[in-house]
Amino acid sequence: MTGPLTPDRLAETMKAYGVIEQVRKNRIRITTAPDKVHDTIRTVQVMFGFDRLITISAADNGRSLELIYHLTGPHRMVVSIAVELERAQPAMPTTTDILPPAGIYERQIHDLFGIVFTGNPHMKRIMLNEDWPADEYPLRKDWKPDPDTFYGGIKGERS
Amino acid sequence: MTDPVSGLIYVFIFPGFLFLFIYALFLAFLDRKIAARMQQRVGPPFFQPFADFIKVLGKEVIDPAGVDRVVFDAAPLVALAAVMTAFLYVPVTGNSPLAFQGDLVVVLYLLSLPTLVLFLLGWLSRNIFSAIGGIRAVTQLFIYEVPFFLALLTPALMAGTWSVSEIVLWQQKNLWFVFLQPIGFIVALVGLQAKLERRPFDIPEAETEIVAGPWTELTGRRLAVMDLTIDLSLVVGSALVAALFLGGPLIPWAIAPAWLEGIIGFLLFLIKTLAVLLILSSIKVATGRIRIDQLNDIGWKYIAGASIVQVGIVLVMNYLWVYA
Amino acid sequence: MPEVVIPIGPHHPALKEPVNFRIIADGEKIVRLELDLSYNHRGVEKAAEQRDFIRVLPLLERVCGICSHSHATAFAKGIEEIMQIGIPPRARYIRTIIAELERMHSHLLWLGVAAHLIGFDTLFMWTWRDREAVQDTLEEMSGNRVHYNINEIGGVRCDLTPSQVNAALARLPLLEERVNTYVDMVNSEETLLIRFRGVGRLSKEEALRYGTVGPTARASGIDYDTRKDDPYLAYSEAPWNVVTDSNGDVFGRTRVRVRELQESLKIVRFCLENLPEGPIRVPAPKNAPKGEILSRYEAPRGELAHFIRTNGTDRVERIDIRTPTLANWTSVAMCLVNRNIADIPVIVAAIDPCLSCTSRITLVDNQTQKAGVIGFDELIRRYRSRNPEEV
Amino acid sequence: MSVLREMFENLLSRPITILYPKEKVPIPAAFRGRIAIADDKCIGCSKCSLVCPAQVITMVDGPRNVEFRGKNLARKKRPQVKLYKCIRCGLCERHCPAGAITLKHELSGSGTDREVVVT
Repeated sequence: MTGPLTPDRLAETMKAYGVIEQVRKNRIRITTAPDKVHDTIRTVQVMFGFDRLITISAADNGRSLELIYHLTGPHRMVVSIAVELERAQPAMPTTTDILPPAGIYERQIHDLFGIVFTGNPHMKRIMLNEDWPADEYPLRKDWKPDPDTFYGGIKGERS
Repeated sequence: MTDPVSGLIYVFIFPGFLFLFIYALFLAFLDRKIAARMQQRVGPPFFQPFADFIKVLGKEVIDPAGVDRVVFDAAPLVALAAVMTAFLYVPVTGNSPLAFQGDLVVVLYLLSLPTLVLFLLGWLSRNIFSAIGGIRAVTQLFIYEVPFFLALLTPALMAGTWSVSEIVLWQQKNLWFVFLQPIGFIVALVGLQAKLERRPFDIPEAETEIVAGPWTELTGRRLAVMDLTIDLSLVVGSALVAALFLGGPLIPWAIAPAWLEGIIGFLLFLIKTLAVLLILSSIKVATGRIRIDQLNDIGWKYIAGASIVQVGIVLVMNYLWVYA
Repeated sequence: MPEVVIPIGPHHPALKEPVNFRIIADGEKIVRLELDLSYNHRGVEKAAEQRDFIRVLPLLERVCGICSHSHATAFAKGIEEIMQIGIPPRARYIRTIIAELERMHSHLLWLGVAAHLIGFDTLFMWTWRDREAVQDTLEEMSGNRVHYNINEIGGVRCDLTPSQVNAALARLPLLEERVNTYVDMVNSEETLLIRFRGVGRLSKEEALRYGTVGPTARASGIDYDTRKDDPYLAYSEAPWNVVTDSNGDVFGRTRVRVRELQESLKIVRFCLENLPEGPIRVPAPKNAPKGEILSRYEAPRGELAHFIRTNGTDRVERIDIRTPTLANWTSVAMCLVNRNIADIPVIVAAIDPCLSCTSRITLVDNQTQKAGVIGFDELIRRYRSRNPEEV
Repeated sequence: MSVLREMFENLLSRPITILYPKEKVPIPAAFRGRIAIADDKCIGCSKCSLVCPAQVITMVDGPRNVEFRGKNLARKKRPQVKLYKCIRCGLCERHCPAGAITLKHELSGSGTDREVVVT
């Protein structure tokens, strides 16, 4: 760790893990493959001291489902590790063992997007009420509230 | 008692139940008004406690499932009866005609009955919150009971008699006990605040933790009666402390017409109980609730210690007094 | 007493908003707990995808009652960055003033509620009386005490007239004096100390590991404050410093919040006194170009992260709101174990939970006592076994 | 116990709470209250109904000619607001070019029929 961390020094070492792009003054975005996410986060945590997970955001861009891990550290830089999963069978190894708060976000993303996180200790339903149909994931683009089902007490009329 | 009519009036009308009922509601109003004004709020109108009592009396009585209705109705009445009879022995306009040797112990016993009733109610209502509240009520009872009794018995020790009226007579001749036993006075006030389960010690009905403790399942007339009991015991408690430490309703020099002395005695009684109430209200406003284990440490270390020290001092003074 | 399950249920006097705890207690000690949220989940993120940029701001303001300006500003500043339009300095100052006024009214509200939870109603009445001065200022500036709706893409909806500025400045001295009394009251008042000190202690490593944010983290010595780390609006120009504390317990969090009140007062005074002249809005285009941004904002409860993705239309393709309370829930669960029941409200209130924010996306604590699912200590054992050098 | 000193000061001073029906709280200038539509200024451009987040403004036909910035227009439609569904956010007032729709200082009151309409 020679001297303060600079974006290009981080970009340099992380080149091995995937496509790098400089989003803003202090932000790096790395796009990697699903199986490499775990050790990308590991190296970033250990080598560059990114000790805090800001959030895991999930998005559905029509073609595939995307997951972005945002981490920050005492040097105030933000690294976003993005990964793309195909729509049919979205699955990801869990990161709860290295990021305890990740257990929270993964379960919420699982409820809303249906991305399965293999290895998460307890994949209990958290967000949607108990009688929510199991295979419906509301935040996917192709999900529309169909009028006659009952969503937790409210008829699914179109907003 | 000379003739039955004045006895009946004494028990039921003047310094008896009717006066106690009105004065209790007035003190409850005053307590809430002082607390409100200290927090820069307007506070309730003077008839608010009476209106609450009538309203709650009229509310529907809900029996929780599987609860023994008879005992659930009877328990609050037992507490009410206990506190009312305790008031008969406290001197209001001069010595109470019913006084007898040892009525101080009777009053103290009757005053601690409501807490036991609260525990019974908590346990009876089969609700987890009231069970915990009941246990906390009894735990608190054990913590403050010993120092409270000690603090109230030291005046009896010094006055050499076990009757409240005779203690008041003794104070008429010599100094008030508040000057002779200041520590006892403070411990008595703290104990009274704990007995009435008021702010720093309202652990049993801590509404932000266990909903309302033993009071959770009380509805309708049961709640009205229990609330009235707590207001009554506020009057009885402050009257007792006023009698034992502030000299009660008697003035040192006698005045010719007997009825004038009675009136002045009654005014003195009012003033002294209001003074005690002011102290209790300001304690209530100035503090927040402490936890049951903290009460345990404070209770046994400081309050019990203080009352034992006070007893020691009184013994020494008695010894010197006798041989001086 | 055998192990007893106490439902501190969705409707409970200690909780301002619906959250459900199933506490497994042995006597007064809490052995395990199961926490379940999402009782007022309203699908704000799905609804936000169907509204254009003008109509989405009032919706985002209603994500949370107390930090409404935070959500609107975080979204607006994210979209403005994607559109690459710079808002005029006057608009930046007005947004900062409203943001800091909201932080003050949120912290004063919290101080009152925390005092009420331990039964100290006097402080509750006094703090909420002084909060009225902040609320009146906000109502004069924006027309409403809660949902100010002052933000727009490209600037601010209405201007601050000189009379409003002077009225606000006139209220500051009394507020400063009152806040100073609260600072020494929090440090010296025995009734607060006895119930707050040593309760729910979080060490610096634990706070970092559980991902706590805002005053909860700063009370354990972590100096993360998005206003300093990633300056936005007028925070780089105003003279203020990050407030941290070393105690880490509820007492530390109270001190941090009360001293943050003093900092906010300094910022508001600075912004009011040198409010730059000039326009308050810049005409914003109807559609936003394709792009994505992680817009970070320091809400009263902690760091708020809006992940916004746009696809060239006038609507947002995806908005992922991670609220500060969500990040703090893990630390609450970890602090509650083997504490007293009497401490539940205090510890829960210490992170100043804002459930309507969180319920939009929720969390359940990761220790459930159902059969087959590992309990809390087992989780920690597995965590330690996997990376010995970490812990 | 600094609390004691302040408590007894308060005990003797006037309470700060305002008894609402007798004393009224002053309403600030920017207060957003009941919605009001000035029919003479409205040019029927339906910008308000497009902008309304709660979508409670519907355009009903109301032919009238209106004088706007020196020109004389014959407008065809005018706005109609469901009073009890309006969230009083002030966006219509902000986006109306003719300043026809404004939020007054009175409160919108309450009622049972949610479809009550203000024209």
